[in-house]
Amino acid sequence: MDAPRANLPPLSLHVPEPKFRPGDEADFSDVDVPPAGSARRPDSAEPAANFHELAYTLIRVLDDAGQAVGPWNPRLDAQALRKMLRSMAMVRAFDERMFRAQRQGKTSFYMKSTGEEAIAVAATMALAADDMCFPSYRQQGILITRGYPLVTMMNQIYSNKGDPLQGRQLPIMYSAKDHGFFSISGNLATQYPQAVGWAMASAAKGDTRIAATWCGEGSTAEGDFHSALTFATVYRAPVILNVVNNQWAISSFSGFAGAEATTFAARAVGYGIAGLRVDGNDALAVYAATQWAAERARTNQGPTLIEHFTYRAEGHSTSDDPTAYRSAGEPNAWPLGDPVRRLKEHLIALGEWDEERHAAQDLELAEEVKRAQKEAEKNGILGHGMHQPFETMFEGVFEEMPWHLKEQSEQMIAERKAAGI
Amino acid sequence: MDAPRANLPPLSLHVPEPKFRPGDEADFSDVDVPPAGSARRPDSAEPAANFHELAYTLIRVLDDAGQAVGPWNPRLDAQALRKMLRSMAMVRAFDERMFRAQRQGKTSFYMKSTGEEAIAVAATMALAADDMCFPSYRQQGILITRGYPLVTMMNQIYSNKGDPLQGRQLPIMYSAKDHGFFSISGNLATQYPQAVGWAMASAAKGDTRIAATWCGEGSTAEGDFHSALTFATVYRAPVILNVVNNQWAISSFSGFAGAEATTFAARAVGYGIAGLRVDGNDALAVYAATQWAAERARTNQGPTLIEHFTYRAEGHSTSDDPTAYRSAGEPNAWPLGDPVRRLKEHLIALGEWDEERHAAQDLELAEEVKRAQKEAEKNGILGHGMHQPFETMFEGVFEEMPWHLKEQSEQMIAERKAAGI
Amino acid sequence: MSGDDEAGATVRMNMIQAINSAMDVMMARDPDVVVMGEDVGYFGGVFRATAGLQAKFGKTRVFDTPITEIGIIGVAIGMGAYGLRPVPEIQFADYIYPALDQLVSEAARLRYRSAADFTAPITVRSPYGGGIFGGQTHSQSPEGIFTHVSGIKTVIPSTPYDAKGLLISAIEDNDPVLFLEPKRIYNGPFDGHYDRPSKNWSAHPAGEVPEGHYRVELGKAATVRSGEALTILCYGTMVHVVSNTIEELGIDAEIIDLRTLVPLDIEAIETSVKKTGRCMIVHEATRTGGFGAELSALVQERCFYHLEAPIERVTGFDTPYPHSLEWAYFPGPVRITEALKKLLKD
Amino acid sequence: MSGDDEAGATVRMNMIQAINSAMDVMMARDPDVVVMGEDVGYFGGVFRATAGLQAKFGKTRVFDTPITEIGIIGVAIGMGAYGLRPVPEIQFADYIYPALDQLVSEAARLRYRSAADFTAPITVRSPYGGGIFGGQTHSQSPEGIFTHVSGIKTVIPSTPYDAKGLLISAIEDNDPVLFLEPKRIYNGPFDGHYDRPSKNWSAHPAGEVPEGHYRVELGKAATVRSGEALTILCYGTMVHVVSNTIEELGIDAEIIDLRTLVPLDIEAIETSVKKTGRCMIVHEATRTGGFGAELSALVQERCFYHLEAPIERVTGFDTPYPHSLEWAYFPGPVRITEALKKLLKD
Ligand SMILES: Cc1ncc(C[n+]2csc(CCOP(=O)(O)OP(=O)(O)O)c2C)c(N)n1
Ligand SMILES: Cc1ncc(C[n+]2csc(CCOP(=O)(O)OP(=O)(O)O)c2C)c(N)n1
Ligand SMILES: [Mg+2]
Ligand SMILES: [Mg+2]
Repeated sequence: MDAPRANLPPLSLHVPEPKFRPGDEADFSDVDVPPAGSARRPDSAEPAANFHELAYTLIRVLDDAGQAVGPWNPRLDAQALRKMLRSMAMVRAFDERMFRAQRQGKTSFYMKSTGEEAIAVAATMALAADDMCFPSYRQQGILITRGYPLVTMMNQIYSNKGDPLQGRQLPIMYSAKDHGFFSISGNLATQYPQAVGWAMASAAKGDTRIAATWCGEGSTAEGDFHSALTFATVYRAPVILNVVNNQWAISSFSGFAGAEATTFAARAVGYGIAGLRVDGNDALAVYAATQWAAERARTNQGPTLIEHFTYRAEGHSTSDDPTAYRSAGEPNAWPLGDPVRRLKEHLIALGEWDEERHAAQDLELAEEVKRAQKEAEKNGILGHGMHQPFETMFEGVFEEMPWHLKEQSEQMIAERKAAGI
Repeated sequence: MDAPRANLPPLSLHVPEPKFRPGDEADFSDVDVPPAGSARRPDSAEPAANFHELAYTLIRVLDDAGQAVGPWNPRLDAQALRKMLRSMAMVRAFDERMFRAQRQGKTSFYMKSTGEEAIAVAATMALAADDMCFPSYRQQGILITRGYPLVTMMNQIYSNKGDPLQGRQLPIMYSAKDHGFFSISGNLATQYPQAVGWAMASAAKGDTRIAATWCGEGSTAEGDFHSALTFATVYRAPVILNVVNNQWAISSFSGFAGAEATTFAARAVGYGIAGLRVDGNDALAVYAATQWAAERARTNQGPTLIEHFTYRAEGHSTSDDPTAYRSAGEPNAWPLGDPVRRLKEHLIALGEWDEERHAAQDLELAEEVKRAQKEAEKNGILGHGMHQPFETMFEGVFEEMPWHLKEQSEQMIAERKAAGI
Repeated sequence: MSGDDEAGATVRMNMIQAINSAMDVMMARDPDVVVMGEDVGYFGGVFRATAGLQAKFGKTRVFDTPITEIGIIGVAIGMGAYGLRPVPEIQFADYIYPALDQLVSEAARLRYRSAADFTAPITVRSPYGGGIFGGQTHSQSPEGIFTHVSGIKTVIPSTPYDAKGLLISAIEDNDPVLFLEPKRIYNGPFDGHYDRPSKNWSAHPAGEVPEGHYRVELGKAATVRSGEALTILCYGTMVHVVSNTIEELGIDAEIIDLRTLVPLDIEAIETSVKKTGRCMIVHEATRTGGFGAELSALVQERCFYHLEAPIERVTGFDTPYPHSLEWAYFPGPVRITEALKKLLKD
Repeated sequence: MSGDDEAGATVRMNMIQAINSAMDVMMARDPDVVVMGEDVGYFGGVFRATAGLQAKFGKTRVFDTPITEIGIIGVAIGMGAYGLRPVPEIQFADYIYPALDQLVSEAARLRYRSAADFTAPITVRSPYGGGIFGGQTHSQSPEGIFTHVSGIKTVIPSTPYDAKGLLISAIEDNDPVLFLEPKRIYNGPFDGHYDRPSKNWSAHPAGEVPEGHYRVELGKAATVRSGEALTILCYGTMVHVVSNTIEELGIDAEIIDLRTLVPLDIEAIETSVKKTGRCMIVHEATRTGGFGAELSALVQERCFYHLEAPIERVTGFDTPYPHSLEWAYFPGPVRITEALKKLLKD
């Protein structure tokens, strides 16, 4: 290496650093939170170039007093709001229980979506029941909102005899085509171009169904994200591209995905795609943005990217302890609050809900989850013998089993027999 | 597949289509060409968010009368301008000759850069001699500007005994570390993250050298492009990211890379990176933008993406016949003209050049190229026996040759001997 | 072989035309078949394999794509999940690597991980192999990477007839298929002598191709020549190089064209090697960890007591494909001849 | 093995600590060594392999990266071209596929295609293999894909001592090295009995590791146990599973821990198999086209006349890694025992 030229200042490498580390007091007062209702709502047919500013603000509907305000207010009736609240609370109850099940050794792995319940639940409510979702691992809210049986989810988590995926997948990597829920992959962001492809197919066929996909802000760095946005803009695919910016990717803060320089909604601007930045803890804002994007997609105006600004309130997964790398005070200091609480307060402000009913519902949901768990455990828990028959391991690699898998299957059975197990 | 819901209009797939196909008359009157001198020139230390508009305009210096105007005028002295012109004309002469050599069967492949000479030549002149370039296959102008021997380039093209790459690479896939020219890859866009990595290393070491990289607009769709921009923005890497938008990627027009929805410079906006859109046929604009970006990089302000708007005046390569897919009239109808002619006219307008000198220079350059070709052909042409010794095939896979390559090498020699060849 | 009423009259085709015809036939029969890839639309592909298809079937069924192999395969998987039957082209097999994650972690795993809730019935076509002075990045034979991956089939034709019949079977197959096309023999069977005039398919019996629909079953090898002296396992371009060399040397070899690598026709291999007692494997891909290694392992596991000499592998060397030394690299007649001498010496 | 004055005192380390120590030692010796990857910085890696390094060497030498494996490898190559010696981590080997093009078309080819004008002296670390209930995408063993690629070395340690010495050699090597870490044995040697209490490295002689600098040479296998009855070729976790099974069965096997797959220690293999006349190959990766196929092919090519029985492969099955049936999938004691019976039966 040559010595630096004396007449020029040396270069230096910028390595991002989050504001708070363990031991620091978390202070989010510099986070810019625009007032609810302040973002304009363009017509869903407007060209994306006309509303770049929506990629740099926060679309918010629920104000601090629990009122729904401004042009993005979806004006849902109380029944819909209560269903939304119930689904979100159910996600939380489910997460709590399954997290505990993992800690009790009943399965190998679990991932909560605490603090992010609005993003999956409200979006799902704004979609048609037959629109196809390509989620990441943190949108269990889609299944719950669409009424997928809790017991079946748990069977998958336990990899037991009742698991529709035959114990083949890591817990929470659900697949439920009849509920419009694509098979979750362990590899980040691969679902993004797949969602775009599904949407392109739907468009090519003159169908009316659209696709929606989700990935974390950390996952936006993958090449798949870029391919997806490129295909989406080129063919004006009827797809909603959700980026869940919960500010953490395991131990890496969002600065390592580029958050220091701009928003994630701004990525859309780079492709000429409609981009919205939404308060992800405001269920009504999530609903409204999704509804707008769905309308845009369904009228052949093409894709929308929605950044949901939120906060991962708990660890990345059961394998993670977030206090090792971030301030323990962050979850509470986080200014956009708890999505369940905010929606609850809105319903209360509307006179359509009260604390007692909420507490009763929480109890009821906990009971429902517990009942489902008992039911699921009848089918077995991981590693306790009540798994799928061994031969199933060789099925489904291909539609028809080729000779080499048949041989391997027979070999396995023979070997186990010979060994007396 | 379900039938489309009757109450919703059917979706349809948008598949881009270029404006002209063979037989059509090319008419570019709808291409927006802002007047030279109209784009503002921010301070190179200004935050990228302050000049988004520069990603959507065209930075132009040379006006229709051959005058250099506006804030981006780099005010080069006549000597520098003449060197620039000479290098560009040399690239063209070299391309002509080597294209013909391929047609004469002297090698397997060649790629011209006709119409794009300014992009490589002017940028190189704006860089320091020891800045590292990570080019695509259409920046032979870098080597020529930096004085790399024509004979050596030709030796590479002929894969002959004098080829520094020992006949291992496809023609034009040069490598010349001592001229700050990274080994060209056949795989598109892979050089993009590599350039960012080199720049990051330079920054980490407190060096003063920066990196520059080039790829075609078609190649921006690759995942590597996105990884590169993500790393570049995160670590504020001292790198210049050039996108050569020559509007064609083999037979695919730029709409298949996303040009219908926005510019390629706009990609920068999506990452919060400085983005400039430049008249790529205006050598002074290319120089000025590169100089600005280099200053930005050298003062730790981070990366700049420059879209060079140009036109691929000839076929993709010797394997391609563009009249099969685009209007034969396009190259002439193209409104930004010929970069060599435009720079020549500027020098003439300055009183620093004239048509006679230009014609004489063209002759002289053609002679120089011809002389170099004769020299190179002494070392052999492809497929005519004067190649590297056979054993060299096994060298350089690893620093030290492992046993299996030694065995294979010995085997080859023994087999050829046994066969009497 | 054909076994199909709809095969129709036969005409002369080269391999490109046969491949084109397979897509043409399938697009006409099945509205869910779509063709996509870099330059495959208006232009009809850099090797012209998709010529005329866009004009015939329209832009929503035959379209150019952005240059992102991740996207091409990822989008095809999504289309497959919707219910289409995409036939994406990767322009050169050397450019399949950017898409590897979508192929391996997604296409190949989707049926298994979702217990058949979703599948990826895609056929990835890609020209592969050397012999055209394409340099390191237009010459590779990556089949050995994919044959190691559970959940994807790998098919390699050696004649126009097989190319069409196999491609139709691949498109109709409900699993992802990698369909590698030996570009050196697109226009004619290559005998391995690069310095002799090239032949075209017009004189070859398998250049006679039905115009309509027929299948060549996946997973079935073809015995190109019956013989007693040894068994030669090969596929793609090498089938012709081997056949010609054997003919020139007058050796009574049994030549097996594998046609499908996964699933493999193990029965054909086993039967032949047990008969001949000797086995040679020929492929163009690099040697270490190539598909020849698997073939060698299988043969010795299954025919151990029948083998009279070590199994010989004749393969590309373990180097990148060197541009100027292409013909020294290529496992051609010289190398096959020497290997035969060794294998037959006692 | 060490042959180095700077090895210093030995201490007890598990494999993670040994790997951490290798990077620590190399970073202290060579200012050009940098460590990068997802979560490797402040947090020290999801397996803690890089714990403490950022605090010690600073953020410009140890840093977290965006989640793009293309970028991690591409950037590392660029840094290598500058003159650094990057040690990128891919969080799980299952996530190496997105980076395959940068590894295969770039890192592995750079020296060759540029005639050594540029090189890629990078060491890609990645935890691999199953046995931790990681499901299909945290359990794979992709070494067979890379051993087929010319220009990249593949190294797999089986003990803390070797892990450190090999990693140091890999970092010092001027070619790209894929360094696969058998995550199942990070904390202790696994005997293959998942239902017995797990052991740690404290009782194992190779858990005794010098604190300083020493090398274990790349390309050299280790004979874990000398024997006469047969030769067993293995690496990574399988070394311990095999050793334990052999001990339990009381078989006089010669066990060879390959340690480096490319370049392979062919001499050690050949000498051993010629002595024992029988050979078994054990790996966790899927069978078809796995590295075992290459080993089998090489052994039969070189030891044909010494072999008394067919070479046996004991490998992962040709399916994705099934979450709940992990222990039926894993090539553990049961399967090794049955294969031994077959191999030794006459
Ligand atoms: C291709 C790939 N690389 C790395 C990983 C390991 N990994 C799993 S989750 C994760 C973090 C993802 O963060 P983000 O996208 O922000 O989603 P979040 O967990 O916050 O919902 C990483 C690095 C992976 N699963 N796949
Ligand atoms: C990974 C990869 N995919 C595909 C190709 C084949 N290919 C070579 S050049 C080219 C077009 C590139 O167009 P563009 O980026 O616009 O550059 P230009 O040729 O116009 O300079 C294609 C598709 C390749 N070389 N590498
Ligand atoms: Mg996140
Ligand atoms: Mg182009």
